[in-house]
Amino acid sequence: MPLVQSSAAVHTTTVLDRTELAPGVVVIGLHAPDLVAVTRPGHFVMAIPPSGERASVALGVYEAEGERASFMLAVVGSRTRELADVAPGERVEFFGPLGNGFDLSQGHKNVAIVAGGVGIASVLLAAQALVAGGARVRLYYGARTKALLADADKFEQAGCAVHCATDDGSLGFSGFITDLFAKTEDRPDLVLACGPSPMLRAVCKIAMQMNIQAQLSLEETFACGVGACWGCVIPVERGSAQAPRFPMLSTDGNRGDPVYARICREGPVFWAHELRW
Amino acid sequence: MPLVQSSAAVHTTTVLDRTELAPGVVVIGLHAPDLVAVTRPGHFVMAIPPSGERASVALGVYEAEGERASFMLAVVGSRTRELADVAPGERVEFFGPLGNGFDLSQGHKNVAIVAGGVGIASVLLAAQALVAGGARVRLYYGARTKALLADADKFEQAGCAVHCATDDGSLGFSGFITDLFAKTEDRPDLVLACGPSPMLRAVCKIAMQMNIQAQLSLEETFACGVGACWGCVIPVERGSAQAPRFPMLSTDGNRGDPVYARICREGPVFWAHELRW
Amino acid sequence: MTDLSVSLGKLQLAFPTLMASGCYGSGEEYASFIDLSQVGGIVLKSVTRWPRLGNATPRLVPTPSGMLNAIGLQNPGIDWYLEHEVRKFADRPCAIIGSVAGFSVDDYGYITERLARRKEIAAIEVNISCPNVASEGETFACDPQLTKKVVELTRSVTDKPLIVKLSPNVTDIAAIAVQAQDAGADALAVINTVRAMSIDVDAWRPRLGNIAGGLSGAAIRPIALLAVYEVARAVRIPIVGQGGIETPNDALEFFLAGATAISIGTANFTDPRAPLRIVEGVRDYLQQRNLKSLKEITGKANVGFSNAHQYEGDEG
Amino acid sequence: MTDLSVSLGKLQLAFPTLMASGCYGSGEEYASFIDLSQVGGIVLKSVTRWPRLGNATPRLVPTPSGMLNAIGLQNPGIDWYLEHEVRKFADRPCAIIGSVAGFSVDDYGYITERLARRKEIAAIEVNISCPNVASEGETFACDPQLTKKVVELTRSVTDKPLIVKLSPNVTDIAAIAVQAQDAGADALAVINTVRAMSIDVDAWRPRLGNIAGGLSGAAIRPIALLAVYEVARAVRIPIVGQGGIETPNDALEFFLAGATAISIGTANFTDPRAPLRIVEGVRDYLQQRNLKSLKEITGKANVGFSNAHQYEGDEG
Ligand SMILES: Cc1cc2nc3c(=O)[nH]c(=O)nc-3n(C[C@H](O)[C@H](O)[C@H](O)COP(=O)(O)OP(=O)(O)OC[C@H]3O[C@@H](n4cnc5c(N)ncnc54)[C@H](O)[C@@H]3O)c2cc1C
Ligand SMILES: Cc1cc2nc3c(=O)[nH]c(=O)nc-3n(C[C@H](O)[C@H](O)[C@H](O)COP(=O)(O)OP(=O)(O)OC[C@H]3O[C@@H](n4cnc5c(N)ncnc54)[C@H](O)[C@@H]3O)c2cc1C
Ligand SMILES: Cc1cc2nc3c(=O)[nH]c(=O)nc-3n(C[C@H](O)[C@H](O)[C@H](O)COP(=O)(O)O)c2cc1C
Ligand SMILES: Cc1cc2nc3c(=O)[nH]c(=O)nc-3n(C[C@H](O)[C@H](O)[C@H](O)COP(=O)(O)O)c2cc1C
Ligand code: FES
Ligand code: FES
Repeated sequence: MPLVQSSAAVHTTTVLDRTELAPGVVVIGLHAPDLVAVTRPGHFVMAIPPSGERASVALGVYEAEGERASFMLAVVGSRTRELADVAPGERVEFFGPLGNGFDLSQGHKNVAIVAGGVGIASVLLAAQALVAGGARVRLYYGARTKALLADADKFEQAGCAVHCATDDGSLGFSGFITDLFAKTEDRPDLVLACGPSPMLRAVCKIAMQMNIQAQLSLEETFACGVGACWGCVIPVERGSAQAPRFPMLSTDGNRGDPVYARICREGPVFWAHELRW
Repeated sequence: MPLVQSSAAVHTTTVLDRTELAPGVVVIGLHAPDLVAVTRPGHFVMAIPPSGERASVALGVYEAEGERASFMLAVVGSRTRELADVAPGERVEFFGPLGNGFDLSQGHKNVAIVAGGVGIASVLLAAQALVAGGARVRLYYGARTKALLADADKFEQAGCAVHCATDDGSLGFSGFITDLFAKTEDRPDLVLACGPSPMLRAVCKIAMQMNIQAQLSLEETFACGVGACWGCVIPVERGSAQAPRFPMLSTDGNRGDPVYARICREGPVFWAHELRW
Repeated sequence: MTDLSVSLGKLQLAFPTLMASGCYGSGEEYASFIDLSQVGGIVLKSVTRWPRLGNATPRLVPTPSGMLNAIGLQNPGIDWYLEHEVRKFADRPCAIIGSVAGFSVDDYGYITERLARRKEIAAIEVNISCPNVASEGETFACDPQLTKKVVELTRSVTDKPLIVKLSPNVTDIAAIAVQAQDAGADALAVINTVRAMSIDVDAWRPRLGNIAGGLSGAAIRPIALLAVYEVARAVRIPIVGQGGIETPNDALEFFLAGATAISIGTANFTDPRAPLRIVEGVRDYLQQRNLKSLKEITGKANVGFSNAHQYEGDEG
Repeated sequence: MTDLSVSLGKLQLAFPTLMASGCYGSGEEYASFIDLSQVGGIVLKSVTRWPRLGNATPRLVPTPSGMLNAIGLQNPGIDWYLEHEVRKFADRPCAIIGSVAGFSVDDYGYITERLARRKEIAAIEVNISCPNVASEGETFACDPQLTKKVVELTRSVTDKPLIVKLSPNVTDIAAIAVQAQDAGADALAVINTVRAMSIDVDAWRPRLGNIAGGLSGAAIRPIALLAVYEVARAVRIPIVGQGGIETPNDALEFFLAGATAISIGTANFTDPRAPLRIVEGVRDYLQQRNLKSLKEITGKANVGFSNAHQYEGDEG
């Protein structure tokens, strides 16, 4: 099952709008028709911090419609802070779209999407495409607290059923979103997920138990983002669709399974059953 | 002639106002009554860039009245950019006041002040103090272009005669401010100067020729700003008031003249005749 | 026209900019972002005798003005490489420089001989600044005798230009440089990454799977620049300066210190157009000063210790 | 109460924070900004046998996440120092550690003997990472034999605690550390600045009057951390970690790597309160984890090479 390939370039864009969803979470809308034209659900870009003094930052493409694309930023360090500080009219540069997105080609009809925190940014396009293709789509969306769930209505508008959870119980289910998802009696035929690593591992486990296929969008520290440095790897099953097509000693030091694939290039979306983490 | 000693502390202040005088030149007004209480003409502070990721920046104290002190910033690099970007209500921290300021204790009656660029920021307090003490004060103020002369009226309000020069002739005398100053037939009995090194050297020469005493406020790259690292030194005459009071091999490698004084501690204001540069 | 071409021994480069080994894949990864005919050449990821999985994860850690990496030479090994990879390089519009890494002196000779035979490969970079299992964790470039042996052997198996890549993690890099030169190197790459580490204070564990890694990026630029300056004073062969070069100004510092060409690694990660901006800025600089070629500035900050007080100078 | 006291041999420190030599004057310069009873100790600017003017200017250059300095040990010489300076240190509310620098082995013995005799001085830091004119520009800390000789001599002239300050500009810092330990050092300061340079591309000249200088600040933190980690695995005596420590997190990395105490240099220039913030943050960290003292974390990230793939590990 080959995943979607991207067609990338360096983009110089202008900030159209900037919305603070919650303290430290910002959506930046950009005039980026060229990106909109080529980006696919699950793609990401490498955003170049305005001062040019810092390394570029991987960001999922959140919205892409008409001439506007947007990114959702959680301010966690100096690079995301610098990017989140841009004002309308200012310039933002990035290169992309990059990576292999979600594989939505297989006609799944009942899809559950599980998202944690700003992981939500990487699944909206997928939700829209699935609904457009006739699938019934549910979003399970978890965050630390209510304020962070601000953009859930975008999924409702897209035609998804939305189930929320907060760690502090300030909205929806009180607890982890994966606990809520695990309770479902309406078994989906596909799960997509994006969020922190522990959440993805939990999704992976639940999907295995339910015997459903799952696609996970992974996050790691990136350097190049384009597959050039082999810094962002994860163990996958040798011979899987996403394993690199050349010989490698395995992680066991033998010529066996598993081997390392690049998250930025072979991913960031992986089939759960091909991962060996 | 001992120069004025400072009494320093770390100050946490709030931005009151921010004015862009010209592209890349900003005045930041701060609520800083404690600084106003102790600062003297010619003092500087070390401003801590808000992110805390960069080294602190030496800034002359521009205005100091009531509860408000201000700094004038020329944006030349990443640290000055970060500081110039603060908005009213935000916090700015600095330590100071530091250094020895101008010596205005000797009853000079006819004083010429020569300033270049943001060097102007280090001489306003001196102009005000001199006028208050009954001296006749002239300002010779040079900048690259007209827009940079925006704050010259502060000196008029203080009761100074103002003579301007621009490199591009867009306002006042066309050429270097020192050329304008050199033409004066009204010989002052004291010259104060602050600005780029070549300007200070020219002032020094003119003052020697006119046989007038001059005090120069020098700029160098600082590390500590408090006299701890010996990084910011300049050669002065051994035995002068501002020479460090301990043995040093001289710059000639012999036990002779000159020796190194710290600009941040023994200066930043030096008597021109004590410098050996 | 300002001439930006340079030569490293017999290797002619239209531009003085190489893309650093391990940072640029085989160039294909960057082809959609910049016109590869505008870079001098691409140094391929180092290849070893056997396939290598590389190090355990994590392999990357961001640090102030830089980054740590410990990739561990993940690569398919020379057999697969010759059969499947090398032919893809035939139509690259710039010089393609192979990079070889070994775990014994013999490895270097074996891989160099096989790789250098291929017409797609214009020159060989001998990466002796990678670990040497044979001598217990030390790298070849930390030992003048091993440096000499490796370079002599690789020299004996090919006439193609040999660039020997040195490590900064040594007491006296100039002494190693002289060994490499005397053993037959055509040029020297100065420097590889600086050994460093980072610790996760919540997990009480090194952040890199490999514990230690190599520091690259702007943080090491002043260290790399001094290394180039000192090597330039010790050898007669050209130097490829590298370590944190991001802007035209950075590149000019290295040329003035004595580098004939430069390599760009980490800066590509921030912005793939960095190599173009650097070349443009260097060209402007030369034009503004009416300088016809890079030769007119190479090594020109390489002053003697002319300062009167140098005899008592130090870094205290 | 969380115990933040540490000992370096017989030297007891109420806090694990030393103010680094050359960065803190004699403490008087910072007394109006912080309460000096809240720092562990102050390492004085290095003193030499004769008065020194120091290097030509400029002596400072800002670099990415760091700075270069080439002060050149400007100081009044040991005679004036003993007569006029040392008595001023009597009432400092923290430990005062003298720092000695020499240009011959003999210098170290002579200065240490005279300085250590003074009651104001609690311990001596032996700065062997400064230039050694006798051995042609190399520093003592680059040569295991010279390190041994200097430490043996200084050991023979005083019973006060001796901290030997090592240079990172060596192939194998752990080997030098072992020499210093075996020759009688009570503790090791790891690391001094990293040799580096910067060039003014308009003037075609090095930016420092001294050409080369020492890099300090956050840029070198990952380099310093690895040096501490490696030295800690090689010696039994305590280590004073230093190089770019700015935050509690940075300090904790050094403790986990094996440092018993830390020194803070360049961070004071950004914010004189840095030492207080670091102590506060370290205390919070220990309290949150119910740890009673620093001993419980010292060296705890000092894992063996347990990773299964380490055998093929490198920094490529
Ligand atoms: C494929 C991909 C897509 C991504 N999409 C998005 C996106 O759409 N929006 C977005 O905001 N981020 C996204 N990220 C994460 C983002 O790239 C990183 O958070 C960012 O690089 C951090 O840079 P920084 O300099 O601000 O923080 P750093 O200085 O690198 O980190 C600061 C601190 O935050 C911690 N940290 C780092 N990343 C995270 C994190 N993700 N969550 C919590 N703590 C963290 C670090 O451990 C460190 O302690 C994506 C990452 C990948 C690989
Ligand atoms: C006692 C004293 C008082 C000062 N008072 C003021 C003041 O009131 N207002 C003010 O704006 N600055 C003042 N300065 C200068 C100011 O401290 C520096 O300009 C500042 O540190 C630069 O920091 P940066 O990180 O922004 O630039 P950097 O990154 O350090 O420098 C960027 C570029 O600008 C160049 N550069 C550095 N300084 C200057 C300069 N002064 N003029 C032109 N180019 C320069 C550098 O060579 C470099 O190329 C004073 C300096 C001293 C020593
Ligand atoms: C992710 C990464 C991988 C690298 N891999 C190699 C390698 O395989 N062979 C090699 O000789 N150098 C390798 N290097 C070193 C670079 O080629 C270069 O010498 C170094 O990074 C300094 O330059 P920079 O600061 O511009 O990146 C690698 C560097 C990085 C950052
Ligand atoms: C301006 C300056 C002067 C220094 N002078 C000395 C010195 O005289 N003796 C010494 O042993 N170390 C000296 N050092 C090194 C520091 O003590 C410290 O080891 C080094 O700077 C690394 O720590 P940091 O990054 O926290 O500054 C000096 C460092 C700086 C920045
Ligand atoms: S980040 Fe470089 S290969 Fe993925
Ligand atoms: S800047 Fe440190 S002594 Fe002046």
